[in-house]
Amino acid sequence: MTTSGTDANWSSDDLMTITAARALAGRRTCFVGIGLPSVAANLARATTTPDLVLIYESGTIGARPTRLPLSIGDGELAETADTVVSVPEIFNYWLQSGRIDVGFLGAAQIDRFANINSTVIGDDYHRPDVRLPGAGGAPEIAASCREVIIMLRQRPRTFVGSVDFVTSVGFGSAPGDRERFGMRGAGPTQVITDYGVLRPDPATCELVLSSVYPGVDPDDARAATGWPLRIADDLDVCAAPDGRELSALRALQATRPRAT
Amino acid sequence: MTTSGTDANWSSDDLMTITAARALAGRRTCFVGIGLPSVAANLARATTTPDLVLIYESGTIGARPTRLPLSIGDGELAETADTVVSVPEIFNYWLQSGRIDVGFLGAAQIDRFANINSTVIGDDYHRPDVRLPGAGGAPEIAASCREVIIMLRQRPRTFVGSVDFVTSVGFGSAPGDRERFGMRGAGPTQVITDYGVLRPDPATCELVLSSVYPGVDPDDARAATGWPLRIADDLDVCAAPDGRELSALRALQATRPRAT
Amino acid sequence: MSPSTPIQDLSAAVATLVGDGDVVALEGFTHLIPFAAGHEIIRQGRRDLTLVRMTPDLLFDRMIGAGCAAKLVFSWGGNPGVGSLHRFRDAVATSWPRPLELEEHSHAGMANRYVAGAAGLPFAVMRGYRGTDLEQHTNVAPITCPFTGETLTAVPALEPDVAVIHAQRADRSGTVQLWGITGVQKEAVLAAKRALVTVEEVVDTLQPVAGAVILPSWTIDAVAVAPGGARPSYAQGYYARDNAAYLAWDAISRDRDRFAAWLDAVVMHGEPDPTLTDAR
Amino acid sequence: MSPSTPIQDLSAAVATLVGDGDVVALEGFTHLIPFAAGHEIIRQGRRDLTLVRMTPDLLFDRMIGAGCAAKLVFSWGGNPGVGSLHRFRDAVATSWPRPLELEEHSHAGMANRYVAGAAGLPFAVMRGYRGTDLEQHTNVAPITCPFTGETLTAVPALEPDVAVIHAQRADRSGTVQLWGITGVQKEAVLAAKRALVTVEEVVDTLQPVAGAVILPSWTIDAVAVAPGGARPSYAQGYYARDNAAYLAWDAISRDRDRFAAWLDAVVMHGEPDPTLTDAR
Repeated sequence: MTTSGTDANWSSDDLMTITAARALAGRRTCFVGIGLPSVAANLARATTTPDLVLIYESGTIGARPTRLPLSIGDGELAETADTVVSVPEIFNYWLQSGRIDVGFLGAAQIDRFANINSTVIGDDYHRPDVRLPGAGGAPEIAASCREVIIMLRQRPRTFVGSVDFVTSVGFGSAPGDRERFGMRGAGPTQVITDYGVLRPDPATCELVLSSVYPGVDPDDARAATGWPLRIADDLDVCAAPDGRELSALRALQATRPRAT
Repeated sequence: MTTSGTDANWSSDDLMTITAARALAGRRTCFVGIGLPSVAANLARATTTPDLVLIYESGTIGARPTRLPLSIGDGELAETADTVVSVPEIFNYWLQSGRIDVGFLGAAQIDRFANINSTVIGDDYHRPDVRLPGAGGAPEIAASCREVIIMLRQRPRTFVGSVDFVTSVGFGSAPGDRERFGMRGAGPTQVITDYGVLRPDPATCELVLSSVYPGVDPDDARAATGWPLRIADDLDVCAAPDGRELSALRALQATRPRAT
Repeated sequence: MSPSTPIQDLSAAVATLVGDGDVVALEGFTHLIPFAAGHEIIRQGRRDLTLVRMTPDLLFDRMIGAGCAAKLVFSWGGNPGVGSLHRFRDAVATSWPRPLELEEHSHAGMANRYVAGAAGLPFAVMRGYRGTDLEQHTNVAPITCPFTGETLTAVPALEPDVAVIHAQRADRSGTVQLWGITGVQKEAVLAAKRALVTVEEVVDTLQPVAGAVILPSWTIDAVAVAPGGARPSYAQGYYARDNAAYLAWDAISRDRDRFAAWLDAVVMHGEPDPTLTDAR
Repeated sequence: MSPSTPIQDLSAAVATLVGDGDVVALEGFTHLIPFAAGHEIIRQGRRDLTLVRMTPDLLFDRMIGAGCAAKLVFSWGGNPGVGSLHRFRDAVATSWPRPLELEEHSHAGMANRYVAGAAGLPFAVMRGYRGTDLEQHTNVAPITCPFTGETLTAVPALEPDVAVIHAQRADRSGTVQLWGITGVQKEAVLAAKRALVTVEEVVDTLQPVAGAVILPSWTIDAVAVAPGGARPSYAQGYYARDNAAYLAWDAISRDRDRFAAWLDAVVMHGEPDPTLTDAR
């Protein structure tokens, strides 16, 4: 799903980023993971949520980058932040305390209950098929933010029935698991893909396709999913990007360093 | 014992301070309690130990006050320090970690095993004869510094067989108690009074009079003690203040604010 | 939190944020003690408060003497450099003006209790209390290291209803900057359900200062301008500690009638404070 | 600690402080990564190290590829903004150049392990690990709050034999100042038995900088001057991150022979580093 809408000057990746930025409307504070979430969070500052407070695990609070940061420790973040605190402090006082509205995460693999794998692909932890970078800040972002938004392109190998390794808990395997594990945030509320948006069924915590992008056939989204994806009865269609969103996104992308 | 040596221009209080400053020779770092210890630690910087690093519980590390601080939170300490850290940090990273050479404490009451009371005088905690200020930083200074030096004028009411309330542990009631309580510092090595210096008997941890000031009758020190004070076989006599020590002390006292 | 009006009048802010029976932490370790806010709490006649402060200082001596407090949580209750807090001692000894429950800790214990509160943990672990009589008279518990078997001490999180601090300045959005000895103020604000900050001044831009603590506006419910609001303690870069005022308090606070007269004149009726060097 | 000669030559300092088999933490969170010191450890042929770093980054990719490490303790092992660390992945997949034991944590877990080490505690308490598969594959334990009964997670203290960091500057006494993103460097130094700091420069007086961390000389065993010692990462106020070098590393590190040639030329024989923008 990397092609653009039929007659549009935007790709599904663009709409994925724009949809994520829209999802931040009305939020005050966002703990930003590396990669796609950082682009979307900065787009939100340029469009839906100018006063959004960006918090990165490097300890920068209230960063206002004028260009896209290449990593969560970019100097631009420190130089434009309200304050920079130590890494222990950002995790303990700011994240773990539950005071951040939204946690914004990417992933390598996600499952039906929104559990995330960023550790290993394959059945044997000690002899993995693919060794991924590992947990980083994701497990505690997923546990402690008031809600979590996940961005990940939808493919049968990445959207799987059950992840090979639970790096970060979405909903475990059933409602009540988060509470049982002592997690105080509500967990993932949206999984934003290049087909549309999945949301958890409140009764079962299973991810359900609830919105699609203009021109997307829900059956294609189902085919891109490694489990029998349910489609919401009230499936809706996301608005196409408007001119302001697209120009803000293009302006942001133009600031990105080469090596992203 | 507030009178001076017979023909000297110094009081026993002066020698108490000077003896304490001498005791800091060769030490690198000192965690300074309020009151007399602060005077002695600053005298040490002017005499025996110019590079002594003074650390106060207010978070000031490496303070070089040009006048005597009135309290452990004096602005002069912050302005002259290498760095100022938070109160949690000073207690956790700097004191509790056991990296400070000497803890320097005053007290309201001390007992035979160098336990300190700064909480209540009287048998009933809930209806005390005298309500004292309380623990402050003393318990952890006494527990965690590599060694502890205590300064306290010697009187039968303040040097007691057993304190009314153990605010800070010296040696508990027997050798091995400190280890049992998980304290990693060696505990009190000297109790400096206005008669001389008491040191713990290594075999029993009981405080023994090991040095007296010039002109002091050890029996007077014993009479000023609320338990049958043992006098060391090799009791020695502290040197009288020399001119440099006295002039440094007078210079320091001249900087003291009125309300000490 | 009131994002639209972070800068408020002190009396309005206290009225909104501090209620009878609340657990109220007023912090500032020797430096930046929030006297103006504490006096406003006295003026508004708050009662049955649990007052929390590592070093009660003159501020809590006044609030205890004024009858605001049902309970005191603290770690060192003296008049620094002077001696005793007489209203505190009178309350302990004679229950005047009302009984005062005490919960006392060491400084390290209090600091770690705030740390736990700020970090969203129910407790903190430390080396301390063991072997002392404090252990039997306060709210701590032994805890065993699951890796080494060593016994340490757990202290329960402090999560005040309200934290009140004084800072040098804020910007117009309500982001606060304080520097010098910064004590446990960050922890107290982040541990509390609500937070009130008085400041010396509001500025357009917070110029960076070495060693400064920044509290973003979204962590604070109200900022009130109170120049001199830390007197007779001090505000580094603004004014020095009024050591003579601490000494003068000793005489006034020893006597209930003198204290009552001082309280009525200075706190309740806004007359010049005769203990302050500036006012003499 | 060597109070008489805090400022030392880097090779002498590494020779004195880092031994075969040591647990060596090299910290710097994206910023101030101690590349010069790490390269010196490679040059000196240290073996069987337990390498500890939250984000292994290119530095540990090189040290692993060079055969220094028996074990890696970490929390995020990618090439930031680029992709994978190929020497790290090769070591995991094929044990080249030697088997590499892994102990992995979350960032929060690693940070709290350093906090415990710096604070002289055997463990730290946090919310985390529960419900994840990490819990079964690493060294953590459940712990129960004695006040609320809630189950949390204990992580064991990290107490490295040596901590190595890079800072902007030191004064002649060896007191160190670093600013910008300061990561876990203070905790790593205070948790370790020995500490080595490389700096951009030594100055007569450390001018205060907002947000700076100060490590007094008596907490550090050796300071070595290494201008550019954090390249290709960055040193705020001195030079920017060399993003192209991180990208260039991807190609070099994919291939064992290209890696070996790069290592021999640049690290072992001091030839200009072709990955650095400055050198091209």
